Amino acid sequence: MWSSLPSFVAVYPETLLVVVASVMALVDRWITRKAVFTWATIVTALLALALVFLTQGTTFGHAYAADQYGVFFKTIFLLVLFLVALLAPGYNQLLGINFGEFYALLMYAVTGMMLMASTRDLILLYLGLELMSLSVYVLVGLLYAELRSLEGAMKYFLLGSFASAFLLLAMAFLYGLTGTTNIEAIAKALLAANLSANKALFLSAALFVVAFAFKVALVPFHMWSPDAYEGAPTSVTAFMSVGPKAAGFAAMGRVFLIALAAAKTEWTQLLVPLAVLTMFTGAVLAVVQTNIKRLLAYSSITHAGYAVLGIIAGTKEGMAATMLYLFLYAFMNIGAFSVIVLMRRRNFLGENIFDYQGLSKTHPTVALLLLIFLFSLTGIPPTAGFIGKFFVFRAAFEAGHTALVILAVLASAIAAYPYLRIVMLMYMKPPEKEVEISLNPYIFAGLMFAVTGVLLFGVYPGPVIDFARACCTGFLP
Amino acid sequence: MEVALRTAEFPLLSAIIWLPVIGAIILLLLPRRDRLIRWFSLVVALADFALTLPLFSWFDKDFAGMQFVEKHAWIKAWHISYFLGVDGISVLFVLLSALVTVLCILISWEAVTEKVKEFHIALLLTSAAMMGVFCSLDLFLFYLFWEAMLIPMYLIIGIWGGPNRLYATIKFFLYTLVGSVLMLVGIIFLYLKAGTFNILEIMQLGLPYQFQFWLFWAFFAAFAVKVPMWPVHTWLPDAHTEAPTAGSVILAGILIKMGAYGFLRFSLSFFPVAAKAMMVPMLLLSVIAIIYGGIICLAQTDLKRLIAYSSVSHMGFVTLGIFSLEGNAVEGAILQMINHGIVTGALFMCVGVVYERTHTRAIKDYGGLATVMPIYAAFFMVFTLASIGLPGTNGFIGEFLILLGTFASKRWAAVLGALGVIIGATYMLRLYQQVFYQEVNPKVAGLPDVKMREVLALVPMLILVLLIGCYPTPFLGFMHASVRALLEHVHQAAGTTLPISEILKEGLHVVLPS
Amino acid sequence: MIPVSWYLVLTLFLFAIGAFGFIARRNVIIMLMCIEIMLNAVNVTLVALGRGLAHTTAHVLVFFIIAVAAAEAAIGLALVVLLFKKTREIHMDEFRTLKG
Amino acid sequence: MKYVVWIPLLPLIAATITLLFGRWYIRRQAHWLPCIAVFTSFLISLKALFDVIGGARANFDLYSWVIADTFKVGVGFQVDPLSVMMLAMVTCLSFLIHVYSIGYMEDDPGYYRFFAYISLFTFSMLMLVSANNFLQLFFGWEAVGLCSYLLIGFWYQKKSAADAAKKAFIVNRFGDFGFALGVFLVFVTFGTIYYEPVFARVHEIAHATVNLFGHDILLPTLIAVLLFCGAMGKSAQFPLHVWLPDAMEGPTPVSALIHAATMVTAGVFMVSRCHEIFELSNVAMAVVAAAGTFTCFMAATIAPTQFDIKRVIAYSTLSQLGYMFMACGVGAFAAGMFHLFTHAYFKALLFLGAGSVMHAMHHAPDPTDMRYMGGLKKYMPITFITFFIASLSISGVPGLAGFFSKDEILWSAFASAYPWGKIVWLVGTLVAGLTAFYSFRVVFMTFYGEFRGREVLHGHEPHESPKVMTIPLMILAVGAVVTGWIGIPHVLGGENHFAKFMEPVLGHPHFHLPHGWEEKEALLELLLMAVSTAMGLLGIYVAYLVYIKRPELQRLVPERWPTLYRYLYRKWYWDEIYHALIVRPTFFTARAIVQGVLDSIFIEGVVNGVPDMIRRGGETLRRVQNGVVHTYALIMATGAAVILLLIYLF
Amino acid sequence: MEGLLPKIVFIYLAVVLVVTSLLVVTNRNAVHAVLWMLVMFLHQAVLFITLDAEFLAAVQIIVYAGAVLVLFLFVVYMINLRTELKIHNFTVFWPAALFVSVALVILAAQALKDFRAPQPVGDMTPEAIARVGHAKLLGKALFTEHILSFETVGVLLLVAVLGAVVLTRRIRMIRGEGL
Repeated sequence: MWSSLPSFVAVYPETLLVVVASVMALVDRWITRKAVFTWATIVTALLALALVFLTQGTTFGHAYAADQYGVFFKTIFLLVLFLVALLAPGYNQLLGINFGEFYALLMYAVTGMMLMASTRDLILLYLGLELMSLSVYVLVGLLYAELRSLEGAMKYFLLGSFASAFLLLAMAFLYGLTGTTNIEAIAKALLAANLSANKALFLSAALFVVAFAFKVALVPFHMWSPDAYEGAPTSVTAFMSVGPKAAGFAAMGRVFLIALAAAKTEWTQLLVPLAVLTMFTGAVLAVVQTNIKRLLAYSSITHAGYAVLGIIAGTKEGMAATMLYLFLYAFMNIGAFSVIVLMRRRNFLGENIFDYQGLSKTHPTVALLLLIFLFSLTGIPPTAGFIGKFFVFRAAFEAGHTALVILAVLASAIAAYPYLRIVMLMYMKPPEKEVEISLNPYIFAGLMFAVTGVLLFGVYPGPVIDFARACCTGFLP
Repeated sequence: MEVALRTAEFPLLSAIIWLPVIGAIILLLLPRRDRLIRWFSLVVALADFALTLPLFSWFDKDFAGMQFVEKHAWIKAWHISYFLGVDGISVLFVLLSALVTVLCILISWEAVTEKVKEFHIALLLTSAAMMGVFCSLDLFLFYLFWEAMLIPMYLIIGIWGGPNRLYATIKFFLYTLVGSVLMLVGIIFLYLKAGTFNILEIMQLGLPYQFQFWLFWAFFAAFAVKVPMWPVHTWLPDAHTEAPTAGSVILAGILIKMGAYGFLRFSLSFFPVAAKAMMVPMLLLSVIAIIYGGIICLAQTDLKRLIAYSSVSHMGFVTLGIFSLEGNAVEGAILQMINHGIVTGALFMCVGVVYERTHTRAIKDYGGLATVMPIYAAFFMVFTLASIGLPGTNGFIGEFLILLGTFASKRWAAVLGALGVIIGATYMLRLYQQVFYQEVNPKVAGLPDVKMREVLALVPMLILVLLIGCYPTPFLGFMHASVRALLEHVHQAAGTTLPISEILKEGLHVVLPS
Repeated sequence: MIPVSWYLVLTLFLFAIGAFGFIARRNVIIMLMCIEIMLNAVNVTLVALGRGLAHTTAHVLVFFIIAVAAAEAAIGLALVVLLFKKTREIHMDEFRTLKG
Repeated sequence: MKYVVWIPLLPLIAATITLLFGRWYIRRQAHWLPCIAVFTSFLISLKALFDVIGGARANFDLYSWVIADTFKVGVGFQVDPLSVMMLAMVTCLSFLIHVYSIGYMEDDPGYYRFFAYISLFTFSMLMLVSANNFLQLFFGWEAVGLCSYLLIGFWYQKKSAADAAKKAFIVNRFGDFGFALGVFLVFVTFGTIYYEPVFARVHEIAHATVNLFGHDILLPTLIAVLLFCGAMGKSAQFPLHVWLPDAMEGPTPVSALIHAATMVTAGVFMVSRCHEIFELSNVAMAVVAAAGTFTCFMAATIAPTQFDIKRVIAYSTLSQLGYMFMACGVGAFAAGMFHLFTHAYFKALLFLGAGSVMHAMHHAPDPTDMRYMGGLKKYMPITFITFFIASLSISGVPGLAGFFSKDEILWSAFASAYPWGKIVWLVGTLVAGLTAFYSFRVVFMTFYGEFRGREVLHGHEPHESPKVMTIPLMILAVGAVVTGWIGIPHVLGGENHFAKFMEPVLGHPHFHLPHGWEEKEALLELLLMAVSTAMGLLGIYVAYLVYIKRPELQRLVPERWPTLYRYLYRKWYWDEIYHALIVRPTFFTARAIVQGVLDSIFIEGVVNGVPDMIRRGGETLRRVQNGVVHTYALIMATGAAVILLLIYLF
Repeated sequence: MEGLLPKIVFIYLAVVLVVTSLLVVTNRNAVHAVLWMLVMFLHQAVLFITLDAEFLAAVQIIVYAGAVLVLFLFVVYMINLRTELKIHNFTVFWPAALFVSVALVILAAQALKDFRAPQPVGDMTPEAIARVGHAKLLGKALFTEHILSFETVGVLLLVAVLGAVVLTRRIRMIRGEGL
């Protein structure tokens, strides 16, 4: 029993975000210069990042620890926030999305994710997840003038709540078995009570698998994601294709690798078929898409399939691989979405892949950037995508999942086709219609930042690999 | 096999690899003035070629190990280093790559008129990646270059290619990607076993046979597609047919050599026991490629397609030589790779010359060209003869050594392989007759003969054809020490081979979750 | 004392009924209510477990679940109203513009 | 004796210069350089010949050609009686034909090309005969094949010429296939392919066997038969003889030089060169004898039915080559070489004579058709006389070159220790008669009787050829008479210098006379000589009877035995048989099976089928994503249920 | 006898909960469904009381019955679809849904046979509740151990408010949106 309040140092970054978000939401009506919000978000993201590193190692009671594991994920989230803040202004301006609310909701969502990444308590994990989810539901529906935005939000909301119920059930059973919601304590209790062969524990693990599989969009719990991605404003799609997914993986790492370490064989066996299904379904479905947002949605499903390989490996290397994968994925995926954002005009969606036909002729720079992002998504060296894939495959292989890796590489070959198709349209077909693109400095900076990341980490990933591994060292034995 | 190293004082190989990349970056910044761009890339390519010349003269032919070695730590976390070096097996390919790049720029001078800047950037990047493949002594670095080359090549075929290029590029890309990713699995496995990507260290690993067996096939997937071996050859005719001339020349000249080079550098030295055990299937596939590729040539009606299928047949000779595991044959195979690069590259250049004038590749649209374009016909004749393997041309030396060596190791393979020589003469002469002899086809009447620029690109090839044909000793001289060391390594490798059924059972055991 | 398993079975039944309703009912408001049923099912278990363990955490969680459920209901109903205003339709299976 | 290097080198230089600059700079003067080069080569060859007669020998490498792992071979020269004889003969004939061509090719647009090619050919042939290893032999072997290809297809605008060139090359490739394998086997057996060490150690493998398809085969047999495959191709022996008649599409000097005098005899030369290997194997010798005998007979039956003057001579060449192989097949290699030597002159003469006739007839649509000739002797006396001499020589009329060489072959065959000697003799004697018959058939149809070609010549009169053509004819005519005199057998009081000269290289045949005749060897030889001479004279008489005296007899065979006649006229249907058995099936396989089924349906089916499957799978899965949120929920719940089920499965 | 009464009470409550929830799920009329749900919540509150969780029972009634259900009712009335009564209110694949739900129950129940609760770990014994009071115990836990979660819930509710405001605020619809 505590006699005094714990130190709040550990949650300074989150506090900062919440405060700035709330202020933004409040003053939205009175500030007409929208750039202020963008700048505020960028500065906040950078400040929060600095705080994340400064508060590293601090704890907040038993519930929360700003450990290295969390630091890495928070870096990803803030990176995502930074990139999305850069890509959003033009698009939001064009479609009349309120900057203040938009950025506020983004920051709330990021707060939720950060809580998920650093939590040591299932309750806080649930609340962080809900905070993130609720913010994202609203973000998806922000473009309520468009039916598809609302429809996407509604579907995402319904299915998300449905999945939350499974998560709660899983947590309830786990709590019932161990008498605690603290993640480390659960692990200890499971070992102490020798529950590693208990069917009820497996049930709980299975329900966790269902819930997290929904969050990171593993097949067959992925079905919300193409619809939500397509319906959402593209700036939000960019955000939710990386952020919540990474948060889901962060939570997965905490729950599966720490809390449920005793049932590792079981949840591994549950995740393996999901991973295989995910990689192939995502790849196969991406092949037949003509809407680029939807295509990237399926692509992100496939990528989740790869990322989960690191969790399946269940080792320090595996977790580091997943983390690195997500980090690199942020650069390339948001980069790709930035280009899609550029295509949008008031009366022109610019989402059909045929809209990209001949882009290399009309806008060579943009086409080249998209080319690089797409090849990175394909996993062709010397781009970051290859490094990520390599690390993940390596970790899974090391953990003995040979067949899984072979299937993964085959899936990656199938998955290459949709990206190639877009490149093909951009570079090998003549332009059919005039496509107008107005680069604003923000998005240009974002694109440059992303492409630099993709290429730099493609040829010199050493430091970031070391970082990811170091972040896992304290996390896993 | 302990591989000796000889470190370079000057980072020559790095300079060779990165000069085109720097050139490409500068090109990116240059204004879109076609003449400027062409001249600039030509200068870069020539400079790069000039840089490779010291390799030729400074190379110590008696030294079996790696020379011009550079090694720097790169990704420490995975023990990856930036590790370059060449030996007698790879040095000639670096030279050839540089030469081919120069020639490709020359032959594209007028053929490529759209997106000139992009074209030359892609060309230079391809060239850099190819040379990187041949110089890498780190498996990761190797794979990086190996895959990186796909992107510019994909663009070269897809943007500047023929009418059906989209299908061809996708096929090319996916085919090679499927092969490569399987190799990636193998590479990861090797890394986990060896704890390093250092090729020279992995060579000494001495894995048990069941591992070697599986890894052999994983690497085989990548190399066989690249070579291409039967039955994974069908991307090649499509890619060749649709590629612009420069693309075809690079494909034929260098790209498909990378597969055979991979067999030599990796399959043989990493998995010697498996290579020995898989010798017969490999020889069989090679023989099938030779004969199948030859026979199918007889049915072709498209100039480029015919030459492409002939590549399948010729590369069958190369793999035949490699997997005969006999010194003469392996040297012959390496020489034959160079030869095929020169000859088939030159043939594609020649086809490009008329294609630029007529925009048709159908054989029936030609006829009597010897009357119309006699100089061109003479060039084509020499390359045809080299392709047939007439003594005095380079093709003969390679094929002869391959068949001779193969005969010493597996007679039936040499006998069947030699049948390919007959078929080769049949389809090439048939082609030559239909295109150059007989009455002048009105469609080609009055075509201008080759221009100076085209002659300039073809003459080096012609000289090489005759030089290697009449005096191959300096070229073969590069290889003796390295090939001998390699084959000693292969033949000394110990390991009990298991029956396939046993291997499969064990493999399933490993792969399936318990 | 009533065994914990009784509560667990009750929970399962309620949860399954909620899940069935969620999948089977077309009316989006009913679907939302079904989610509430599912959450309440979990609450039953948690309270029972909390009593068995004599532990406050379970009760805290239940308290939070109720709060979150309220927040979810607010967002969900807001979306329902918006959708209805736009389309005069509350049957979720009629919304099929996003598919494939 | 390093100077022999210049013998092949000079023609090569001439050829290269002519080829490079002929088109623009040399043009009509293209003949000078090759002629001078070949003539100089001829002089050097003569010097070499006299040096060798004086006892000099040489065997040296010019430079290392190929050095691979264990395989080392150079470009080298072996100067011994055999090669020096060939050098002298080739340069001599080549020079004469060069000169002849100045006239014959006068107005051809490809003038420079022609001289470059035959010069190149001369180089190749000289490399072939002077080689000191198998690889260089093979180089020459293929190079002459190339020149033959280029020259047969010299008038490439004509489809028939292009076809014939291609056919020659490809048929030869079949032979080379065997030859190359033979060389491989030599290398694998001996570890080297230089003649000297190979032939020195050849007796070590006399009894070695090699297992082939479950049968033990004598190693020398295998080597010899494989090498002989090459000879069959190059020397147009059955079954690879089909290319030679078609090769007549080339200019006539080419036929004379390549397809009569030199290149086609390379097979005989090679067999003689390797006689150490052949002699170790009775089977191989039998194969050689059988191929020679059969070809000899077959060609002799076809020749009388043909009307194309060049074709008749081509078949005659086939037949004479058969004689040479008959000699080799009974171990009389020197006799074979002797016939090769004499044949070169009279056959070249026959061709050049025919060329001269064609030159006269060149306004006719088909200047080779004998049915439009006749009575030409009064228009072109020199041609007539030289042609007549050559025909006498080939018919074996005593005193002329052909008589001596042919009789030596027949005698060697009859006296041979090999059991098939008698059959060879019998066929040889029979064919001697046929040879005389068809040779004089040509003479009578061409030069005697009335001129039948006025309507096709459209008023042009046939005329004698210019001096530049007739002088070579006259020189060759001398050769057709006197070359035999260097090999006059002992029974006729000669010394047989030729055989003696060759003996160090070729040895001498083993005789095994019939029982009871051992003492009366000379008598027997004379008797046989008489028989063959009688056959020859009989042939001439029959020809005279049929083509001068009683022309109606010409229709006898076609009307009495039309099937037989057609069979012979269509050259035993070999072309048709090959077409049906090899060419058509190959192309059918290529188009229909390999291209049509295997590649496009089978392999491409898989290649395109997998992506199609993926696409179709995608389209199907796509329908599951139907936009209805309940479906999604149901699938989620089902997934959850399946996952719960998995708990029990594991 | 002492053990029997709570069991009877539990069985009653359980039956009512299941029946009312089934009625919610199956009822054609949304208003009726909401009302049945109210009944269900009330019974659940009673269940909470039997489990010594008085404060939660109060929250259940105040928040759920009092606020959330009213909100639902409000929306139902606002929408007020008459046609609702005439058309299908189940999706076509409801049998599949039923099957899956039953399967879930069976499978989970099988697994839960293994369920073993640990020994009591906390201090929230019935005696403590009786002595200190449920609300106070809960409050103490909330404001000490779970303070961060509590704060998070606060933010979450803020987001909910903000979200609801953002979504329902009427702003100019963009013209020409046929998209």
